[in-house]
Amino acid sequence: MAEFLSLQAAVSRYIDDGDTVAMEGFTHLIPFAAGHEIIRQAKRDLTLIRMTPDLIYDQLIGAGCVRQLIFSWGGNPGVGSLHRLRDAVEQGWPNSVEILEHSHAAMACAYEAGAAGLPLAVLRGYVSSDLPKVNPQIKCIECPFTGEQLAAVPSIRPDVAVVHAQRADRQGNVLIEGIVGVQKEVVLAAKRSIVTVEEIVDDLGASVNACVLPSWAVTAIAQAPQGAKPSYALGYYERDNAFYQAWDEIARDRERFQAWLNDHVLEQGAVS
Amino acid sequence: MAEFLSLQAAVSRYIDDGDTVAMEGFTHLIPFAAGHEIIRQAKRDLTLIRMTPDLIYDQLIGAGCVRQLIFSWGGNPGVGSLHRLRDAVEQGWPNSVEILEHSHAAMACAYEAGAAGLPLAVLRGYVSSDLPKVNPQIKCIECPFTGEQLAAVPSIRPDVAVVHAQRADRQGNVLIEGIVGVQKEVVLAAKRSIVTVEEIVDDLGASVNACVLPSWAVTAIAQAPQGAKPSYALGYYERDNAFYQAWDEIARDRERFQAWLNDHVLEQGAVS
Amino acid sequence: MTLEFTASEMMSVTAARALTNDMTCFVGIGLPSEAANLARLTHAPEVTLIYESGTLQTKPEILPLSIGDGELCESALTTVSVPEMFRYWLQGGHVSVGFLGTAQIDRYANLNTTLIGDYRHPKVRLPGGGGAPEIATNAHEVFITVKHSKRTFVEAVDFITTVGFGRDGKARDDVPHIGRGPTVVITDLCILKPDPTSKELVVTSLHPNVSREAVIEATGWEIRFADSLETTPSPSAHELDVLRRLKARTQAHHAGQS
Amino acid sequence: MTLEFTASEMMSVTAARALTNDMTCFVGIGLPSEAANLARLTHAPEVTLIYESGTLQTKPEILPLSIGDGELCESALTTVSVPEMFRYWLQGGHVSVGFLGTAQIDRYANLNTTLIGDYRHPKVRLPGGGGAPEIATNAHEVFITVKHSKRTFVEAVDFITTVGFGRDGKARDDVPHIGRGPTVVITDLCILKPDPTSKELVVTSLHPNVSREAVIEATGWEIRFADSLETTPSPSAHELDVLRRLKARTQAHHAGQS
Repeated sequence: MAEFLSLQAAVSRYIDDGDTVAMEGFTHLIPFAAGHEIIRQAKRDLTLIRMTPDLIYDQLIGAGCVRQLIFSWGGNPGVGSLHRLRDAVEQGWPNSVEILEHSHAAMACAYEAGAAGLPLAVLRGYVSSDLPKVNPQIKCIECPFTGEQLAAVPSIRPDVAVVHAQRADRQGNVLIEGIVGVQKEVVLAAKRSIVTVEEIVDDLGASVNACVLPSWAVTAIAQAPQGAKPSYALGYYERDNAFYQAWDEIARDRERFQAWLNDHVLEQGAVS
Repeated sequence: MAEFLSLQAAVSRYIDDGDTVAMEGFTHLIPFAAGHEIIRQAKRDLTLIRMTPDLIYDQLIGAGCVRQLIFSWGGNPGVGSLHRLRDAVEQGWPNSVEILEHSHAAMACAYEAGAAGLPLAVLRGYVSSDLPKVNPQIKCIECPFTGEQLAAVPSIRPDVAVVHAQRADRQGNVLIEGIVGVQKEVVLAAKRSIVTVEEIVDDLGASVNACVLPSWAVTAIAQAPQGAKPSYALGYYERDNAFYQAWDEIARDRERFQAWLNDHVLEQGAVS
Repeated sequence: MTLEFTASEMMSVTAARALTNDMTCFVGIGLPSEAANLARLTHAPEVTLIYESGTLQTKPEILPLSIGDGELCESALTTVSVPEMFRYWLQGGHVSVGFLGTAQIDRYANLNTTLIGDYRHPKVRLPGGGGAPEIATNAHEVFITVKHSKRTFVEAVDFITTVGFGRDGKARDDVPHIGRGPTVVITDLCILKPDPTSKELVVTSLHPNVSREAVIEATGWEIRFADSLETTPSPSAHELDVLRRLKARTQAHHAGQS
Repeated sequence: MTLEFTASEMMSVTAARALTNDMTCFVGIGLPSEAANLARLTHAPEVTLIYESGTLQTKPEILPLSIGDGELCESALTTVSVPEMFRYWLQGGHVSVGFLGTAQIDRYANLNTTLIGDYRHPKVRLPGGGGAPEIATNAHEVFITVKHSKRTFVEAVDFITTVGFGRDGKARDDVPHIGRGPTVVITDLCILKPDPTSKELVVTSLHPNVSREAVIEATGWEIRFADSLETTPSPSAHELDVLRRLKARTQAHHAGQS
């Protein structure tokens, strides 16, 4: 059964230095509050997995939490580069970060396979792409029925999954609505999971085939209102597109980034 | 875009003798009306695929439409045997039917792989079972990352998928709610699809992550109110468990079965 | 005061007692479903029941006749697709107990629900594997409940639909990512468990008023009894009352319509 | 009367015209998204737009800044998980057109969105592949829209993130279950199409007031022109009006908050 904890306690108890951590949310429901708590607790040497690293990973990388990044699209959507990611990869600041790069289709399949308890995902992918030349994780298998060569990637089975959701009920069942991304998959694929939620309610109000994570499939739940900002939570608040645009300037400069990190993350308390 | 047709026209136009047809609905939403229309049109030499053959396939087999059956559980749920299936397999009446037998997990994965456009499904299955000894479709592959041996089965890509759903809107988008089974998968995996619906409405009333088949993913839609009886349609009518129990007696005897078929199928018109 | 109860009731109550609140149980239709819901309505109100139709954490008021009755869906936390059920929830490792029935079971707890006789020319054709082959290997452990008879308890099953411990008791040895397999078999006569080493099924508890001879008579191999053979506790009045009301509700419901 | 329009507007309008009502289009963010929604708001109101965030048949009133803005979900027929999107809808063969942008494109329509320079020591690190590698092979055909410049149109891309026709134009030959690949490239100067045999990109239409020299100047290889070179029709007043209002709505929306 899911444990209700403060975000501080959940991050402290379930994320260790050196862990492989997947914080997901495909544009929607990105777990920023949890990311900031990881920065405040100065976790180190993390291997981070995420299809779209986004600002949350730019911040974690700039704060020095990260050793390796597995991803498939690393930008500030609609704006430009992730400058902290580029600074780490290109200049080794604040530390060098190794990257392992996939396509979205392969990572989506790898999460699906992880949730399905399989060691590999099979897809019709990477045909004539150079990505397999630079990512040794990409192999191929032959279909025993047709002889077709198909791409194979290892499934994703992180130590910890971190996601944000709209709400949990008091038994610890979690509802995710709207763009559900790979959130169900990452929670089921991970050894442990932390779910932050906008609110805790008596009744989820879930429709019959809603995306619900049962309490027994979740490790810890922490209430973190507005915990996905500046991304958004359908039914609660909209995406702060202006902040995404402003981030470009903040992140371009190491000192400006550090000042922002101090003011907006390090000197803030945990949300709950 | 889906075409709105009468059930008679849809079956006539899209199901040919010799086709591989998958009529799905996991206990819920079993497309009986469509099955009866296939019987009335005297389709022959069909290869039928279905996880749980149920009464609908017992009727099609007894009516002589079927040459081969691919399935994973062939019984009258909670009641007993499918006597028409047994009579065909054991006595060759009215014609012999070849069976190809899987487990539910393998068939569910094979539908999933079919929808995903893959030639094979990979699962951790059939360990130490005798099923692979009698079903040459079951092979194995080696994971290139871990060396683990995993089961592989060919994906299911039928000529025609037939399913029943609660409703379609006037643009031909289809809503399926409740026990959704493998209905989305079979429609996406098939070359052509026929969807019967309880009603056609202005607005589907679908929740944000509902199981909706867009019009452009469906071939034909036919209105068939109560088209899933004696199975059920959530929100419309309940399962007629008494009929399932009564079927045992009807189907035990060839003559009694034929009389039932005459009275309840052959001498009835199409539903629409 | 002595309560009257049937051997079937004894079996259901004993099977129900095997489940606890912290289990996530993938429930087979028939006897397992009866036992699992009895557990939920008595000592294990928090036990999580999953049916292969996709219904997660379901709480039916009446026993489903089929694995996908509307009752299962309407009382579930949520309902997922069947591929998701088998891939994410079962194969993904989230099921602690698979609760199965069977037509035949053998000395090494292998199950046959495919046929009696030869595959190509069966004497009796049974429904087939359904969810059982992968429930038996992907659930952390397996409970089996089945009526005890010589036709059912055979030396070696005609066909291994669903593996217990294989023909030699070693089928799970060194297989990666496989569950522990059958840990208990509950019949209308007794409780059997696999020997820790040989994996042969051994009687560990006799139900009240059942003799060793009755079990020997109903078993198709030379059945062994545990050194410390126990007597299964009788059903309580509450258990019997809940079971009987559940079955009455169910029968009344399924007889309706048509 | 002559309408005034920018080269960017010319590009968006021309790209939009490539889409028709009967297409199911998997839309990349940025220029493709602008063109696809312009098509939907003008001549192709029934065109089906799909974004990789899982939104099926979406009809945003404003252009999304990211691939998963709330607007996409709220205006969609339904929203599926990202694995389902890539497995069932794209790989399953239900996408007729993949509409992509790029950072670099070469003579054989290969796309690079990974990096400029060497992989281990890049001069410029770009975002990476995202959905494009499999959109380009699993969609029935691919449209590309990108601004024309010598930096973008290179003889051979530094890195093939997403295959057009490979280094030699033959990458799709004899590959099973692969789409036709890029069938049109729309820039702010012209329209290019692959030569039916060699698969080399050839200019088939020049936008109004664009000279051959301007295209030659902006292309990093010796660009060929079709024998029957056309002139692209100018945007209509209606197209320009709809495009400008769409962009104004979008800008006003994204500037809000923070």
